[in-house]
Amino acid sequence: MIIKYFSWIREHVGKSEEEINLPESVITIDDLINYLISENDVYKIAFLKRDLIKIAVNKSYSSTSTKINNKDEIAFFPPVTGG
Amino acid sequence: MIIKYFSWIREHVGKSEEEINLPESVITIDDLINYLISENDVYKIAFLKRDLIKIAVNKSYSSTSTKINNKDEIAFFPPVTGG
Amino acid sequence: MKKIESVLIKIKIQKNDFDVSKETKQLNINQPGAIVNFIGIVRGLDDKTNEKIYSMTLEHYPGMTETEIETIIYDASKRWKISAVTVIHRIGKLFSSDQIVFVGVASKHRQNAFNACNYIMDWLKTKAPFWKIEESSKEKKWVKFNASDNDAIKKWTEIK
Amino acid sequence: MKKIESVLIKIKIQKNDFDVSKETKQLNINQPGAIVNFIGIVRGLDDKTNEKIYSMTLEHYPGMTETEIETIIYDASKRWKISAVTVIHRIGKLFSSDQIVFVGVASKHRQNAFNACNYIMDWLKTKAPFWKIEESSKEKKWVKFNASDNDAIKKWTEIK
Repeated sequence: MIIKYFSWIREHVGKSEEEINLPESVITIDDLINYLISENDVYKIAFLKRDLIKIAVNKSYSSTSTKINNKDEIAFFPPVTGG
Repeated sequence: MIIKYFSWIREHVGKSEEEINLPESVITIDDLINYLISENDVYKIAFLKRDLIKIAVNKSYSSTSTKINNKDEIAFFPPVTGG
Repeated sequence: MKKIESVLIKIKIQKNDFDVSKETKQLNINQPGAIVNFIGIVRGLDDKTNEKIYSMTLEHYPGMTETEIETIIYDASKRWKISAVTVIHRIGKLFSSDQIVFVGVASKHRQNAFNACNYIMDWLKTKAPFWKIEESSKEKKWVKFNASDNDAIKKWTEIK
Repeated sequence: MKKIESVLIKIKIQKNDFDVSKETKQLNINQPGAIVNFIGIVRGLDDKTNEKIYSMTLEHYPGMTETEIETIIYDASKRWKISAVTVIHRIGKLFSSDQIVFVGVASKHRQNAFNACNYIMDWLKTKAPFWKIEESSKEKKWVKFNASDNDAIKKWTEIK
């Protein structure tokens, strides 16, 4: 699975993209966030304002309850500020 | 008094502008229209759709009851169609 | 550009075409944030009869036109905070696809620019003394006032 | 330009500046009658702190940005009859007074062009994945989402 990070989330995680192998226990986006946080403290800081963070699965807006699989492209980013 | 005509009113009257000496009996725009019609038949045709015609006195929208004097510039024109 | 209260205003009635980029750049002063442009285009078909229009010719009432447009801009500036407005209206002979009118509004916030531009255009359509004659292959005819333009201004008495 | 249903669509995410005249001319096809452009300008002062901003840098999510904007244009075309839409959004480093975003809409009737342009801009502000970092003399900071942009989209659920 490819995970992308943008804006200040990217800066906290320290990379814009990474590839991970999804553990079987991870079913939803929520599970994925919990898994990442358990792996490394940088995610704890990145996901501190968890309610604020926007999620995309395969470049479409999704929610924390969205089910994911190893072929998906996941992205985490703050509310958008373009225009 | 200068009177200006625009669009199809100008075409009916046959001129874009004329100078007349206001008779004493003419107090309002309504009087002026009646006076013009009494003078020449071209005005009868020009002012046939009288309710439709817009009036300006000294370049400001006015109504048929507006009082006028010999120093005013009067304009008669159809509803506008710019833009 | 002329200044009315705090709004920079430019009004031009001209035969020549206008350059939308140049006008946009001129509105981009004092940190506007948002610029909204309206550009009216000459249509090649009559809206009702679908008849092909070869050309149109516009006349106006010099002096009154400018005053009316200035009043409209002034009224818009009382309703929305705007920083600059440009209105250019062409006269004379125009052909299908020609640019005929430009209304550009600059503001700090986009909704003010959208509303003021829309408002100025609606009122220009019902108040500014311009008249169009349309030339098709068959005839020349004066364009009739469009009743929908009177409906358009109604929204400004409802929304604030 | 790409065509979705009967609407010609152009979406560009680019570092380079855009030319408003050129974009307007490209929208002037199939007898539109009306073209409405929105141009966003980089402001040199922070809206809340009034602090001077030296520059800003924009990043986005390639692929998702284009899809989101296309969806917004598609939704707009279901609500209003429009003939062509161009959206250009710049990325990279921009300075005060630079043009940042262009939304142009062509339609036969002006109210449709005004509404669709306004709608696309409002939704772009809340949905298109762009992020700005502002650089002042003191610091670099990520721009916070503006709550008023969430309020802006509410009007589209009220007016039809």
